[in-house]
Amino acid sequence: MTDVLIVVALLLVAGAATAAVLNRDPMRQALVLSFLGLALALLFTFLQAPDVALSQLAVGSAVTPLMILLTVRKVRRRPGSGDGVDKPAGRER
Amino acid sequence: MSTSDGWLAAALVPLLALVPVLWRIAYGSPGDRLIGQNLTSLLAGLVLLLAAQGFHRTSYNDVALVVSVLGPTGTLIYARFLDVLPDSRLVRWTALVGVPATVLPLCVATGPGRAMAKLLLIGVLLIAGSVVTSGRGAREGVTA
Amino acid sequence: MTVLPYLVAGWIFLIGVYGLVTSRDLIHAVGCLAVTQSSTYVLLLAVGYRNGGTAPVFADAPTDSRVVDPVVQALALTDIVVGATVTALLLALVVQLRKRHGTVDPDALSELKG
Amino acid sequence: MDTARLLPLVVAVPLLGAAVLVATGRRLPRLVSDIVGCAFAAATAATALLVLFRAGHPGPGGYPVEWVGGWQRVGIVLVGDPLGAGLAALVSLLVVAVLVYSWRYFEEPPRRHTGSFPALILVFQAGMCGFALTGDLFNAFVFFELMGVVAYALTGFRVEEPKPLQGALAFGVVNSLGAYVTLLGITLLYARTGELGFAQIGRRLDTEGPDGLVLAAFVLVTTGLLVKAAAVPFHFWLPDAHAVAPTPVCMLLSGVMVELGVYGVARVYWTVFSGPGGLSHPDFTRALLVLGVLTALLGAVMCWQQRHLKRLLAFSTVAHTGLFLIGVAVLTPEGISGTALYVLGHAGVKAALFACAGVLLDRYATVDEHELFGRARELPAVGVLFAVGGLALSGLPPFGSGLGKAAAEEAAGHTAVWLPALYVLVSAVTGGAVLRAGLRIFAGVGRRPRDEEEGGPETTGEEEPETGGRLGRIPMPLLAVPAGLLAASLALGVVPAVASAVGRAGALFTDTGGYRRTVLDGHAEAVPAHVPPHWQLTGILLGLLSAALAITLATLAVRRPVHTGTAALLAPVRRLQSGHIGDYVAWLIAGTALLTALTVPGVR
Amino acid sequence: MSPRVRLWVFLVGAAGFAALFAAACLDLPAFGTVPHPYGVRAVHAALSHHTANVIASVNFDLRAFDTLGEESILFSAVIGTVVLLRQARDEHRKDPEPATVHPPVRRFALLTLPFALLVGLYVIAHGQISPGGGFQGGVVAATALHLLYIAADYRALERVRPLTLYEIGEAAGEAAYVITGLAAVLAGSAFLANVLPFGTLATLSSGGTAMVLNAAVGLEVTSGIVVLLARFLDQAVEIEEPGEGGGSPRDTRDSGGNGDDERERA
Repeated sequence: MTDVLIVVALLLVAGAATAAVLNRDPMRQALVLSFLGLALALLFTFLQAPDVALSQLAVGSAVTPLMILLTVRKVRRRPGSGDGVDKPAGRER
Repeated sequence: MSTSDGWLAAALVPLLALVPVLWRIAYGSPGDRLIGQNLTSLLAGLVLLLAAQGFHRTSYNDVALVVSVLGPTGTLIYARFLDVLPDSRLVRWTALVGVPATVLPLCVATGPGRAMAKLLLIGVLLIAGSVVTSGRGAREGVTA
Repeated sequence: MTVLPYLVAGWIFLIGVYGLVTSRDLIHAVGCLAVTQSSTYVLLLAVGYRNGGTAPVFADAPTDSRVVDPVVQALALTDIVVGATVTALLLALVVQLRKRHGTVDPDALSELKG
Repeated sequence: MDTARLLPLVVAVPLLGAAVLVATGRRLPRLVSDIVGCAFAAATAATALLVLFRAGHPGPGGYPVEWVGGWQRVGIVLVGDPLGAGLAALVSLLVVAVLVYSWRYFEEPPRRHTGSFPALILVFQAGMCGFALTGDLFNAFVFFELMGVVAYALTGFRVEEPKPLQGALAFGVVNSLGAYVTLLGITLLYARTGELGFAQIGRRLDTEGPDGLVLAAFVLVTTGLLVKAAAVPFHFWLPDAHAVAPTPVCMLLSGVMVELGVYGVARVYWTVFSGPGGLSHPDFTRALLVLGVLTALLGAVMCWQQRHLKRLLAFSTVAHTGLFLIGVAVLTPEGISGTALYVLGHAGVKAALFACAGVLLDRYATVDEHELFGRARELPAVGVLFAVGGLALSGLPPFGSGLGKAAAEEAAGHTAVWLPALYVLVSAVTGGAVLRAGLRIFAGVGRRPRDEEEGGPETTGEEEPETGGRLGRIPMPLLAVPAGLLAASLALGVVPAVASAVGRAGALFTDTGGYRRTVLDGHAEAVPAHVPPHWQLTGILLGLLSAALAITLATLAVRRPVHTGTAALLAPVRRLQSGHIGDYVAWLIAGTALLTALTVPGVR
Repeated sequence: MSPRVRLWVFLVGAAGFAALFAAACLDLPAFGTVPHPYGVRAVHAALSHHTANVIASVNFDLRAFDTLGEESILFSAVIGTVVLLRQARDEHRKDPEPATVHPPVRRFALLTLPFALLVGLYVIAHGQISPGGGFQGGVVAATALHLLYIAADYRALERVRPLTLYEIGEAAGEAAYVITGLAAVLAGSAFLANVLPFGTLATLSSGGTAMVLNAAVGLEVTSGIVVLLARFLDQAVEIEEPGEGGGSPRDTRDSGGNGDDERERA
């Protein structure tokens, strides 16, 4: 029975990883990444590694996506600067 | 099939339910994705509780405890950044039906003691987290 | 089943690298790097698993139970910390890069050539 | 106290220093935090030198070996063999030089972050020393990442500039990816052997024959190390990062960090894979020789084409790394000891050259060869140092770099007769490029180069000075440090004790069985027969030839500037260096496949 | 390179990599079958030091040197992020607008906050007995603190978060780790040797120095992650670039990067 759980979790992880890569909008990617974090935590629990699962849970499903979200917010805050190129804020050249 | 296999087979149910949730997170609208995120932590909590029992390891419940704390926190943070907190009956009913249906049999199997108190605590946290983060009317509140 | 976990680790690695190669957004690229790294956790823990084994945590298990390999778990823990910190540092660079270049599209970065 | 006990302290002392600086740095005045930083770095250097001395005069148990935490065979082992301890000492001494150099540098440290820069440098020191001393594969990965993380942060230190950020990001992504590839390889080795120590893995591997798993583990582990060593095609990040990092950081990156990658390849091969269960010697030689030759040639060609001074120096590091890889590839004690001496000499010379470039940057706010044309006539002292550095880089006797080059090319000549010619050519071209830039900048010789002669987009040398404003008078440390480094490089070539110690180190390094017995069984080993690097007539003549060639090339280039024809011919090569992270990652994976293809005949 | 060429270079490389990796997998021992000598030795070693959680024992005792490196990576990444995300000379700060929060969300967050902190501490404290430890618990505790950001707004979070203290806490954690190691040397043993009494298996005070190191890591990780997230929040919420509209600049001359100090003094 454990093997079945492991296989399902493995496939879930592989699917989540693929989805995280194919979602090219970082905001969407952050959500998929936190799903990936949880799926990995489940897989690690089935592999009898609760310590690693806890770490992965804390880092993968909370801290990393949060940092990505904050970065996206910083990067997108300027109006009309979705993903295009506009004037750099650096020194004038 | 031994009893431990039974618990693990039960864990398979919420685990498989995560598959459509992944689809929803990856390809849904912002509201859908948030519901998906909410459901993920709820279902993962249930999987972890059932698996801990299936492996006969009460110490694995710590993982579920952390999920029940970080899950709703994550959802609320996302709600803040995506500016949505959709009203989701699906989440509410999954929590209100799924959590007791999982936790109560587990309590029976564990018997009274510290482990049972922890189980009940995790159950309460999962329900409270899911209900608050899927609450009706919360929508206007967090968007500010 | 005998090789599936290893192959899944390989798949995660390659799909993550694919994302890095084709990325049009540096934040997305950093996310892909995190995906790539998760392949190392999967491989590490898969290597240390033993059928019928339980976690080598003897608080609620007899000390003579059959256990999985604790060393790979410790390594994976270290690895996860490394991954989180690298992600933080790279994202900090992306934030500043956006300010100075006005873009997070790797195709539009042209300061260093030749 | 047993000297072996000191081994972990080489890592612990700088870390403690960094923690002290961060905890108190916000309140400390600049001067105090600089002094504290220097004190901790110097204490580490003293410890490392003590270990090195003991490694040179071993007691009954051979060179110092320490199991951290006293966990014999269960924990992590640190090994103070002469080469590893020597590298740790080199790192520490260079860090002291860099901290002294930056004493008057960064005139305006970020407010309320006074201690950050020296603290990061100290952690960098700890990471590099740990990597040089460890005898455990996973521990090596940890220190590999540690030096990486610090280096990314240091490279992007000047956040007000666009270029450093881009360079640091490419550096971070490519190096992290390399580290993950290495970790996959380490995991494969663990799956096979169930061990993590170099010596233990090696012994277990030798109980079975080589197969696909061992080959894959070798390729994966080596890939990450080659990324750090900037071998072709993993090298793209190096010029981008080294050209834009703050000058004191460049001195460390080019001087020792890249070389530690080469050291890692050699160490892992000799201790883990060189036995019957690993990768056969001809296969290893073939793979590394091909990569080394490619790296040396590409580095030299690109180096010659640059006008951004720091980028020019960065490409010369790529070229020299190629030569170091060749020295490792020939798999003889003489190759190792020659290369080790070459690395020592090169570290001093390259750091001195970067230090001179830093002076120019701070005075003129540019390191562009064309823009600086003749402007630095007022700095004759810097000019002399720069010219001496260029000559030493080309392998002029009796510099340490010259002796190292002579010994390494002699060793390489036993493997393939044309390899010495490559050594001469590459060091002449890189030295010539430096001299050309020196002639133009400090002497204003020849015609002022016109910009439109160069085709295509390229990196020019406009930068913000790293000090508060442009420098008026050159502060003492900015001159004393390069002068001291060059003097040290000279001393390496003329003090015979150095050469004999390096020879011994090379012999012990290549003695696989001896290493395993010393680490695991605590046996003292006799030093195998070896020939220490020494001046021979051919070596002296070839060194003089390279220097003469370098001078000729430089003079020719200054007299009659670039032919448009050759520039156009080389344009595709230059375009590969695109600054695009996706490109670099694609090359990294392709490089892994290339390395596989080069080693695959190893499976029997 | 054009995207198409880049993709081809990648595909060729990936094919090679896949072949290599697949070949290696086929030579690997089948999943879940072979015990590793090192793992077996580690279990014995952990039990000999009365540490119930073997993973904690490997991390904080057998391979404590790895963890020293790992904590230094975190330490330097935090310094690096602080330096990289400092307020540049040409930027200014703006007070974020206060947020209005829906009452149930606020109540939930405020109720969960102390509880989540407690969970974090519990996970840290039980590191050598049950799954968890300084790192996991530290991250939970640090994340929990950010519930305040949800419950109220950024200013509320800033008020309870004296960043200077956390930065010192991070350095203190790192220093405590190194000093514990050095103390063993002074006691005449090897660096990071476990020189304290081992206690009784599966109790809070078991494991000797593993317990101390675990606590040091907990301190460092909690403080480090708080500082890390604070820097990103600062950038996302407060720091404005030149030319960025909206809000009134608070102090255009401030160039140090840390608004908390000013606020503390004010």
